[in-house]
Amino acid sequence: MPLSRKQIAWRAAQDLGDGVYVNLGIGLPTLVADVLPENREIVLQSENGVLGVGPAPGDNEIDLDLVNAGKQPVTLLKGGSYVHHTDSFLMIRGQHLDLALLGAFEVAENGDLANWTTDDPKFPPGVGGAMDLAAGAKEVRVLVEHTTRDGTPRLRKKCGYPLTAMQVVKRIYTDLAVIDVTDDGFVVREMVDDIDFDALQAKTEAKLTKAPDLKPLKAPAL
Amino acid sequence: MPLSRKQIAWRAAQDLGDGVYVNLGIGLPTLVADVLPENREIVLQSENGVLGVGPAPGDNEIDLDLVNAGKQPVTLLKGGSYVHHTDSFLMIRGQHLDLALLGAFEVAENGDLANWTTDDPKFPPGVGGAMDLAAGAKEVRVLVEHTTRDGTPRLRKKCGYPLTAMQVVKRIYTDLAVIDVTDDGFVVREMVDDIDFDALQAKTEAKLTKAPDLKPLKAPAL
Amino acid sequence: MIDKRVRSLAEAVDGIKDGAVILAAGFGGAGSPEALYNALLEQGATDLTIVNNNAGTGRTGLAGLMDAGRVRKIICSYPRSSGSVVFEELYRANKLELELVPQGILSERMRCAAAGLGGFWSPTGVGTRLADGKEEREIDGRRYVLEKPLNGDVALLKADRGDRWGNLTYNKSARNFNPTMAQAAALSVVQVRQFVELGDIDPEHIVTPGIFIDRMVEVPA
Amino acid sequence: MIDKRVRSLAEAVDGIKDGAVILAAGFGGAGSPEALYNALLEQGATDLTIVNNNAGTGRTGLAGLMDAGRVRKIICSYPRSSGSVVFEELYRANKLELELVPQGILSERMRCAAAGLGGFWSPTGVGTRLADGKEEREIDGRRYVLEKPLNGDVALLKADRGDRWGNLTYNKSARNFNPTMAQAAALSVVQVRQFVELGDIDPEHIVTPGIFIDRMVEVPA
Repeated sequence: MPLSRKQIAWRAAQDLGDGVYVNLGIGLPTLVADVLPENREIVLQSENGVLGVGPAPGDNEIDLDLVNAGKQPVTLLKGGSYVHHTDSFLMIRGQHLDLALLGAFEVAENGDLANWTTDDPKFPPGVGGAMDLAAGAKEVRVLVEHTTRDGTPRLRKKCGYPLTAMQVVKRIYTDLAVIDVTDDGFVVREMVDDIDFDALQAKTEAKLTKAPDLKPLKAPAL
Repeated sequence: MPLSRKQIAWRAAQDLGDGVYVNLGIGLPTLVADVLPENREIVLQSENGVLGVGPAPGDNEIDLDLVNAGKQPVTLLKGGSYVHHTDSFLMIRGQHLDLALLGAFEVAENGDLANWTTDDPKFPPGVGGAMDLAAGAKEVRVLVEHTTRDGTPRLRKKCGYPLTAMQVVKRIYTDLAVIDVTDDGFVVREMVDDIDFDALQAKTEAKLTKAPDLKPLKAPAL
Repeated sequence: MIDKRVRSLAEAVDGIKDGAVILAAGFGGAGSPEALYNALLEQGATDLTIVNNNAGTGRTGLAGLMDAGRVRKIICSYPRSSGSVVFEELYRANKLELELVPQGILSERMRCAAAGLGGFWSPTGVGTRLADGKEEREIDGRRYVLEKPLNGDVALLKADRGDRWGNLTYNKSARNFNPTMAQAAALSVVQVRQFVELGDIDPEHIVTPGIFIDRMVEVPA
Repeated sequence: MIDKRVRSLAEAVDGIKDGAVILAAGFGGAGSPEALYNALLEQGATDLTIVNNNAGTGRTGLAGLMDAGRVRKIICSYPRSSGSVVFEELYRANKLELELVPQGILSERMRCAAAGLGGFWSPTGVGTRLADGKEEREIDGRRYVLEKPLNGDVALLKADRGDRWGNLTYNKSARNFNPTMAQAAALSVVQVRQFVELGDIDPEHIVTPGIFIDRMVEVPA
């Protein structure tokens, strides 16, 4: 069975080592905060100047001066700190974050990322911190559903939507697979049980390669 | 009688209005701190990240972590603050200081300033914050003896020593005169009583113009 | 004596001219000087350029200025958000110019102006539509685009505590754009939750030194 | 668990390689990590490039490294000061390369590296000998020279208090180059006067967040 959005987040979270500094993009990546592995200190950065974002506050603890990039109330972990925007983006652009976990509309087999606009004529585009994060973190990984609702592949030969950054994505977590972006294109590391490789390929525009040690992609019920 | 060094500093200090932010260069300008007008709040900035430098500490108050640009122990005024070097030079370079009072080897009639090296072959040059201050303060004024000890003019048609910055000096306080640097060159605003204008000109390489309201340059015994 | 405190919001925004570039602090509601935005509406300046991360929500504050036709141009990273109805109306009616800037570059361009620099080479946005028309160069094997300083005529800011010299502290993530905007404007105006005596803020804890502030007005939370 | 504390000075400077670029904090004695400099001498790395505002005084600390022939090059703003005897000897004997950088540009170039930028246009030094060989351009009627990022392999730092995440505070003007150098090096090592428990430093008062720090050693004053 395909992973739920929360399970995709869970799978991405498993790869976060103790002590890593991570920025979670808006949308699917935000769910990672709720499924962090226990017994590891993982420092979440929020682009608006919060380092060490903690869990959502209880109703009595809400402080509207303490929000995340999505403007939702958060808390601060012991050991966390506040910086101003310019310093926050110094962290982001200067490769001080070990990892940015981002959402995407499309990822190309060369690692190109498109996640900021679909050129919807009804709405002006917004970019936020997406381009800074994509260009600046030590490593970029993407959490995304393998296809759109109507089945169009999101893992492409080339991105159709406007790019956020070129050749930055190193790993993709989808509801069907964990895929690395290598010099030889997409390499499937893990795959859910109830789909075969050809079926996965059929849902992917770019060519997939099977990793020699291909593993099942499993997640607990969440 | 020519002004003493302390009197030159006193004269420069008289022009500091209430509430100005000022950086004092090393050497003669440093003396300004000791002769500030009373009843004005003048905020001295030190390039090493001290805003609101206070008087020298008493013997029991010395903290070697609180020093000025010359690495002498200082104190901090109430209302003062500490910033790191990069922010300190943001203040300096970004025209946030109303005034830099600097020493000089030479000043040219177009405002060029030479105050960092005499190309002494015995010693490697140092520049410190001189170029940042000269290029970055809202206004640069110079405190300098009118001639060298052997009588060579320091107010020149063109600087002979390597430049610190081009066309930045607006006013010069010497032991003999207060001189503005204008589009028409040096204009004498004040002059000590016991020298006549021709004698002052003889001690100056560039042409001097007499201000219409030329005044006597006087300072109290200090 | 240095005393940057003023007694009213009207005095705080006095003299802001038509055509001014306003650095408008805040990230959502956090650190957003709503009282100053509303006072600026009262004051009447028009043809404004607003620099903010977003483009206002609801019909007050920044959105109120826009709704009253006072804003010619918005420079921001993310105009559309839940409640950005005024922006969307004006944008569709072609009554508002939009300059879209990546969030970190927005902040860095203001810092660049504050630091007296002429521009910087940035890796953000290289190869994307937002780099169109920007000078590009390769430095040590990496591609960069040239970004220009962005300075304001006025910064409108919100802080937590402030003393008469203009020294400021902020509350949590309400810090956001405030310290950099304070440095990047010719006139920096701040609404503070609480005036305190000079010396009450430990010099080690001052986030914005008073040199960057021109006027302060107390607006209790 | 994040714990950047190490137990000895030897551990703090372990692995620093020959040829490393060392960002050496301090302005005179203030904020200068003398214990780390002396530990680096013990450790033995050589062919070093030292970035500091000055060029050492006396025969210990940075001057000790220079005196022992470990330093190939100094990048600083003001090499000569009272007591810079070792520097002067080596310089005259042509045994030390000197790169002279205006003080604010020294700091800004490190910040530039820390911020992931490719360079910046600076008004400092335009038309002077220190701009020789630098690319120049006029922007909006003012002349600027291109300055490049300056990053370090290692930063050696001194702070006042530090917790196990590496969050730091400084004492008065001992702050100086420390926060920027911490950001600009691949490995940032700090001697702190006092280790404190996580949470003991108010998050509003942290000057250097732990993300910029790799190793900390306690060296009581």
